[in-house]
Amino acid sequence: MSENEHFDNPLQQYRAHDHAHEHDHAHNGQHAHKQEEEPPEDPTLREYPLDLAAVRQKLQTKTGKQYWRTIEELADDPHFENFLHREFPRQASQWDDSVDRRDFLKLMAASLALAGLSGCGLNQERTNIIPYVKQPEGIVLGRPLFFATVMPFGGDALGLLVESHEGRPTKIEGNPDHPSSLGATDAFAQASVLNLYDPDRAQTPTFVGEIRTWEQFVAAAQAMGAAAKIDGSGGFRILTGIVTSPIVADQVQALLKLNPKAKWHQWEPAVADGTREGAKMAFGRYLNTVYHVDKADVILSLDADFLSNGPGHVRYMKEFYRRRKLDPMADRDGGEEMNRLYVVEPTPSVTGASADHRLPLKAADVGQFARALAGKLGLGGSGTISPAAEKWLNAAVGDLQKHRGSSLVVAGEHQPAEVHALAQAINAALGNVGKTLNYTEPVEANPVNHLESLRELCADMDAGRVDTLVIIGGNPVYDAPHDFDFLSKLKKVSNTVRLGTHFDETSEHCKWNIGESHFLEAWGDARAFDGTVSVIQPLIAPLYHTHSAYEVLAAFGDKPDVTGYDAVRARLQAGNSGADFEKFWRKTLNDGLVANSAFAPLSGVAAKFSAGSLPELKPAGTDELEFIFRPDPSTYDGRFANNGWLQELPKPVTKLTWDNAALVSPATAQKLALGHTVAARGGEHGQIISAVIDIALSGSKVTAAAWILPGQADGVVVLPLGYGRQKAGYTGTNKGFNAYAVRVSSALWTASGGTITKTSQEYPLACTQYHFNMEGRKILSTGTLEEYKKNPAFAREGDEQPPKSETLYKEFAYPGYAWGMAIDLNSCNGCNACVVACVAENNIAVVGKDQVMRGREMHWIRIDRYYKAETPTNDPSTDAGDALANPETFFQPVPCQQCENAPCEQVCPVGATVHSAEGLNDMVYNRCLGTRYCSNNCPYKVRRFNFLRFQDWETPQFKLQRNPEVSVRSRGVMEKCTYCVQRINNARIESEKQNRSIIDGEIVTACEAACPSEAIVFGNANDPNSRVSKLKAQQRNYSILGELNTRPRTTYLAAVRNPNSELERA
Amino acid sequence: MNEHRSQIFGVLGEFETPKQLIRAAAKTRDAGYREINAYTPFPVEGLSEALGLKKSAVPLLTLIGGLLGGLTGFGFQYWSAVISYPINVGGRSLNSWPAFIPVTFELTVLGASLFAVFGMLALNKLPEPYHPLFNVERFRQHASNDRFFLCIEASDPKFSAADAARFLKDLDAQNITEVED
Amino acid sequence: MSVAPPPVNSPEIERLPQVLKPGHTYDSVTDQISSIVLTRPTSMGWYAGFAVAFSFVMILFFTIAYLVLKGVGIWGINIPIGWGFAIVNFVWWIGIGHAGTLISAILFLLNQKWRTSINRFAEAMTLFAVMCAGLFPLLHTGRPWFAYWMFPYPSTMNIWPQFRSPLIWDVFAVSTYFTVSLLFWFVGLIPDLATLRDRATKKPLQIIFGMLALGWRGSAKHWQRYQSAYMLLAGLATPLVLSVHTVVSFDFAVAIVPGWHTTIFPPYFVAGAIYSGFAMVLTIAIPLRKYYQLEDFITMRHLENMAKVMLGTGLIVAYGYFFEYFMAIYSGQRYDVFLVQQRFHGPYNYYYFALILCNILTPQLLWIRKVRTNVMILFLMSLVINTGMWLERFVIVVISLSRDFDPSAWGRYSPTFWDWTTFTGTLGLFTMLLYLFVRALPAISIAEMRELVAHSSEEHK
Amino acid sequence: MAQIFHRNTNFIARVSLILGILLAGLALSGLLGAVRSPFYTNQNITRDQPIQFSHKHHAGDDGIDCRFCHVGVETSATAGLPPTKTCMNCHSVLFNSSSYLEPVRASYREDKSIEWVRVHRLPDFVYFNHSIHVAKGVGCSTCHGQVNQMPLVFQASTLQMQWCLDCHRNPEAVLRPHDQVFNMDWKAPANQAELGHQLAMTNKIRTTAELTSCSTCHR
Repeated sequence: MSENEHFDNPLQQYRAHDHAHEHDHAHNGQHAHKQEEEPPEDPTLREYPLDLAAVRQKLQTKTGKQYWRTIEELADDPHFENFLHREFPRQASQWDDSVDRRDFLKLMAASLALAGLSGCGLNQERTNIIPYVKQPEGIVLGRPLFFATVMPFGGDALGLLVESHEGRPTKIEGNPDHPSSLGATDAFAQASVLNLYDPDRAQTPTFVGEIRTWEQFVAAAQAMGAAAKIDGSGGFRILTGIVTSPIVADQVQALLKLNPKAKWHQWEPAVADGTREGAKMAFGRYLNTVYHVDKADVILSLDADFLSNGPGHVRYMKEFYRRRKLDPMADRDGGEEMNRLYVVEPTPSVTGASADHRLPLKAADVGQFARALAGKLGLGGSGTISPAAEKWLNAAVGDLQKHRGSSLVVAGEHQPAEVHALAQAINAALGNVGKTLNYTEPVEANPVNHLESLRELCADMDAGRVDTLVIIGGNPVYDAPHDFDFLSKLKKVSNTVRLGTHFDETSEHCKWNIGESHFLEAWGDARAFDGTVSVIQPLIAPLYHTHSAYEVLAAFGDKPDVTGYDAVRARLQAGNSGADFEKFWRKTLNDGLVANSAFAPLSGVAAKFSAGSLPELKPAGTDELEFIFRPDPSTYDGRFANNGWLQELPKPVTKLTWDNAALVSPATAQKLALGHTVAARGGEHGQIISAVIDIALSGSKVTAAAWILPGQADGVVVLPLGYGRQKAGYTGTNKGFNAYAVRVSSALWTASGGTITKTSQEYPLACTQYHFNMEGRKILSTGTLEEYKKNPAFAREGDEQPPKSETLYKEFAYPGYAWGMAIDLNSCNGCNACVVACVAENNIAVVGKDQVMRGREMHWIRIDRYYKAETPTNDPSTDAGDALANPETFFQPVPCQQCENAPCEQVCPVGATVHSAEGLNDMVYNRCLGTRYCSNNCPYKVRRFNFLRFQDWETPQFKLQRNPEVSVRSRGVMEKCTYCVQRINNARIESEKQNRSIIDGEIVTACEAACPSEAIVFGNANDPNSRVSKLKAQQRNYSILGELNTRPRTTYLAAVRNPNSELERA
Repeated sequence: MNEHRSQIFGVLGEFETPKQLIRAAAKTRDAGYREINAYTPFPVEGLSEALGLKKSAVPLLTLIGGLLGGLTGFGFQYWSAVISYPINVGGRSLNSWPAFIPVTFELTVLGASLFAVFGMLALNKLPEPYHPLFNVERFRQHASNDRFFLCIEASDPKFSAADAARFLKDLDAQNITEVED
Repeated sequence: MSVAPPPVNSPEIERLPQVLKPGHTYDSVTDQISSIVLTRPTSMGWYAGFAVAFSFVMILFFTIAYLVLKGVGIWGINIPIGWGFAIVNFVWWIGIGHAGTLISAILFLLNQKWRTSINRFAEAMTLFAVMCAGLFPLLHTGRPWFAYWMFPYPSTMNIWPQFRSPLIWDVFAVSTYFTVSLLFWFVGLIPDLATLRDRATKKPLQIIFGMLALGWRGSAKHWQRYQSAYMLLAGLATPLVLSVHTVVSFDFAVAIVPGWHTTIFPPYFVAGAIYSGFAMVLTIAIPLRKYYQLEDFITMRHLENMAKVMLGTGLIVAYGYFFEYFMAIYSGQRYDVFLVQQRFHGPYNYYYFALILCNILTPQLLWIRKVRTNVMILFLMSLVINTGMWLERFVIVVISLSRDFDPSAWGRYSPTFWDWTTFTGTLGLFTMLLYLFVRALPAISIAEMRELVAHSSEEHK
Repeated sequence: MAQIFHRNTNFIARVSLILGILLAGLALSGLLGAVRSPFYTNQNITRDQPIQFSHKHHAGDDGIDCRFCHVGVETSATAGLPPTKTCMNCHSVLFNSSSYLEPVRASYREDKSIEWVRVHRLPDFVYFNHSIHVAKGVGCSTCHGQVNQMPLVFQASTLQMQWCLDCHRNPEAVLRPHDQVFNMDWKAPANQAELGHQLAMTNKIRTTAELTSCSTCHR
């Protein structure tokens, strides 16, 4: 991205001054461009946004054509066309009168409203250009603006820089200044921009299904509030998820002050109480734990997927993998020893895949393991574990003790409280506190035991003690423990108010429904995992009549007309009295966080509990099945069910899309006679037919597809949450099975006593990579640290890449830039952030389950998952399963390799794919004839073909999201990774205008930008000092299938594991 | 034959076997007739010699056509890949001549064949749907089936209808006819 | 009608069945063959057969319409298997298209008399097969309406076709092949058209045939040039035939895909082409001679010779299969070894076994004279071999693509309803054109038949 | 008349044969010509604009610099069309009662955009960037023609790919000194050859290979 003007406030872009882009020459890459200027005084922010009736109507009638960059000049409505090609010149500065947001909204309104009208796209046809009447400043067409904001998620808030084209947020990047992001993002954050444009969103307040205005709601809310106050019986209840937002918390407290008996309940289905209660158990109070993964030499994870899940995981991932870059040059912390990770877990996780030693144990046995560990460290207590595990444990303990103060034990959030308590105790015993982890005040505004909180609410509702229930977000009807029978109890409440993104299972049974604004639409604030406060600043006025949690809560209070914007400012003002507030405010918005608002680490927090004191725990039965619930990697707790990007995203380990499945280990599968058959259509790259099983658990039943997962602990059945939605929207409804149906309060995360019966039915699953066997080919190169130290070039062993001289033809020279990419397999854990980032940046189409099953998904970068296991077969349901009981797992991101001797180019009959002078393997969509010969001839199979019209050219919302810098491919055209050539070109143009060459790091591809582990590095291979050249210079560097002499520009650094020699010998 | 005839094209005689025809043709030529031609339902070996026809020019044309096709073929490929729009295709050098051979070959064959066929037609002055000989009933019925005709044409210097007819009679040709023009 | 030449039967060809049944005169030959076109009434059977073929053509048109409307996604193709039925059928049809020109050209050069009675419809078959084949490269593209980009024309984009691509070679090879075959066929037809012109009784027919005959009147001067042109065409067509399937095989051989990238393809593709071509000639000749009582002209001798050719080419093909396997093993090239093993053990092995059965085992029966001379068996065998050759192309295209370099990208292909309609549709098109041909033009070269009559009468003297 | 065909058929047959071939050739070249003609490229066609704005008057007679209205041209991909307010800068004072300018005032008054008719249009898959061309010394008039002579603007060039390539293959022919870029009347000097060459040096114009790479314009 060549320029990122970084404004305090998007709505203020109109008042930006000319130096807006004099500045952007200076900076490069990710770095936000700070800008000092007049304080924004935006009266309009307080105004109710202009009526979007027209827009809404248009949005509801999804007619119209694709208008963004299309290959063929497809018919577009001329007017609309011009809203896109609309020019946004800078205004001469003497004309400085405040422009209110109306213009902006009108632009939005008009562009949406006009989307549908049809026109003809003939060359002759007359089209119009529609300039502004009064020009909002700051916007320059074709120059994206970047704004800092945060995405609140669970007990965390991820710092973001959001790219905006003419007022449309199109792409999300990480905010380098923000502690939770450090510039990276995860798949959810990348995909969240699509939620904004989700056409199925709740769009207006309704009362028992009838459209109401916000004013009418406010009136009603006031009445309810007043009534509750008068009544005073405490019948007024608020149900939220985890709240880290200070203003929301304050608002709730304010309401509670008004109605002292009223209660605030919290329920977050996918975040366990274990963490909270564990802290309480250990310290007698709720505390927040912050890890310093980069400081830890040895890490033991007790079923903790801390690299891909839970607060701070993006940061932890960065910190963790910075300790696994084997090259001092690449290692920011200067060549420390590589860290070592031990993982004990019931089911393979992203974290487990990176482990140097991994031990599959039933979830319940993890508790035993923790106790045994504590015992070994002399903290008292003991656990019963298998001899094998014992040996494993001894090795781990030895290692931990060797690294007192530089080790770290992390308990999984789905483990019960005592495991967390034990972990705290163990860390204390190992002297890690204050070194590899700290304790701070809780990030949650009001930490409570969510299960108990919900239980209480349900009881009260049942007893008729609740007359007004305000449900903020969440989706309890869908995700509450099913023994609570939330629905029937909800029906007993007379006044129900719901704020929700969609009209979902819960909304259906609430009287008042308010559409919830996306975090890119409304003002707010949130705390990050370490307590850092950030302002959620909107980039766009709400597309529909939606509102934020704060606004809805405020409606019940005494100041219903105080907007989120005021509240946030007011709170910050209170926080920093005096000083130059406006300056502070601007800086806050600009940096995307309130300077040093992170909680100070608490000192002298000692675990006051002894492992011995824990009640005895009987080991889990060996042959009885254990069912565990986990948030799904794609839909999380179900909130992302309607997000096409995530639905089609192959889950990191299983590579399943569009469905969840009950995961079982190969051995268990054999016991239950479950198997896979590879379908004739699509086959290994698309469609696997799996057995359907009936699960009877906790007095309830659910039918699910079974999936055999190598590396899973025997006897464990994983039931991923977040699927089987009944009212999620067009994309998400009726996908997969609903694990909540068998989830009860007594066994929220780990359940036993269930049975599985195989049914006669079969179910086709869309799996993008079923073949995990490398067939002994030189595709992914791995080794151990010892091997690496002995022979750093082990990756090139037996590399038959012929010397450049061996050719009839003379080599082409690349005198200028030579773009290249290096991917460090040692840092990739398959988290998928890059895949979604690529989808968002390059307008990649979602094709749907049926097409994925035919092997036609469109992702430009795929992450291959291989098992390092000597198995002759590729079928986990056979005896080879033994080899697959606990295989080493490796991930390999594969984008277009940009071969210098590209096999694809030579066979294209029309020259639609040829080389650029900078060595890019150009794909010229508008020249492509669609013979698919190039794809056949591509050894890496990274090319993707538009077999049908995959792009959604009707839904106007999706048009708004698309990146105007990238052509939207039409049917019948081949496409593939271009190294984000649009970013390259923009950077080049900027540099050329200044007669300078492009600075290393000035161009960051979408995948590289998103990657939390810095596994992907792009740059100019001709510049010996560029990061990519340095990586390529490493001896671990090799190219896939080098012997084919395709000379890929994308090369890989071999994965190196750091196993414990003691366990090795064992 | 009826009156008010225009001038005639020639005198036509008819034979039953190729052998007879060849013999007759040879004799006629020896007799000094030059503008003579024979008509047979299939190519008859030795006939052209008997008629003293000179070698056909078709092979030469074919050669020219072939060369033309081949040269343009390669020339164009070279021009388009090296001169008109030089671009790096998969690291192959601009003039990847080995890859240009197949098309060159095909175009050679194409050129040659077109020249051969259309050359043949042109030299034969075809198409020629109308011809005086078609005025002769028996010619129409048998020339393309089972009879072999010899025609002494009026354009011959020593031609005279009566003599020609008589001459043919001596060669025991049947159904001797004067062919109206 | 006066004295006919004495009936023919030369001693030296006594042993073999003749290429022309004795007792024929110029007139009888002319009469019997031309009558099919001119005098004989069109039979119910013809109409019935035509109707069936036509309905399949309609299916083809519907499929094409739907295809252009929706895109190639209606077929079973995917990534990695980007080519499916379309290319399989293309190669298959092209292969069939080889017999015609080959028979006319090579056998003509070798002066094989038995060619005369089969070359005409063999050539016609070639043309129709190439038409069917030509459809596929066009239809299988994602955006067929831009297919003209494959031809070098001065575009406003200043871009030219990419001549390193075998697909461009295909375009030139196939179009050249079609043009030359057409010329060859038409030149051969001219004298017969003249005959039809002269024998036709209805004015419109006279005019049509007259125009097509270009005023041919059998002038000796014309015959001289005609023969040299025909001879040259034959000489040109021969290498052309070989080149065409060589080029088609380059589509695969030039690519790097394991199972494609092999030097043995050109020769054994050509052999295979002739193999399937002759099979198809038999498939057509046998019913034809039966139906129109052409046993006099298409004698047992013809059928047997063709059977021998099939046996020969069949053995070459078998050799090809063996060597493909051997080379892979011998080279030790990991991917090729794996690929050839896949043919036996992979998900598509039953296709491969069927292929071996049809193309290698069954034809061995042809060693037996009884089989060679049994019309029914020959007919069935021709069908088996056609199927086998189709399977061969399927094995080459699909198996290779489904198991190439990167195991993570391995996939599978299975044809959809629309794959089948496209294929059967072209079968219909082919048959329909044949029906029209036998009805409208002499299926056997009359002029050359007369030559045979003359010839044998010479021998008799 | 016993013969099927009349004498003349010979002549007719041959002539029609030759004519057929000729016509086919003619039709083809006609087609190729048509796509290069204004009929297809929309060259030299003036459009009816809501206000008959005269560049001749403003840019020519009044000598207003292009950038006064087209402010994006040096910084952005698109040159930019001025907002109504830019017109009003002057016309709130000048001719502020001329009925001719009523649409402008109306637009400003009613806050409704003036809908100009587009004159220059590139296909959507072409990513043209004004700023870089201007920065490298390609003058406005090189592509847009002498707008200062146009009462109503029309498209001066074909805007076809081959036209783009002409320059990208040989930029020296059109390069100007920076101070001349916005000069509408600039004529290539006699020594354009070496001037262009020397400018290409100083402005670091990229090689032809780079300028004619596909991804330079297509993404």
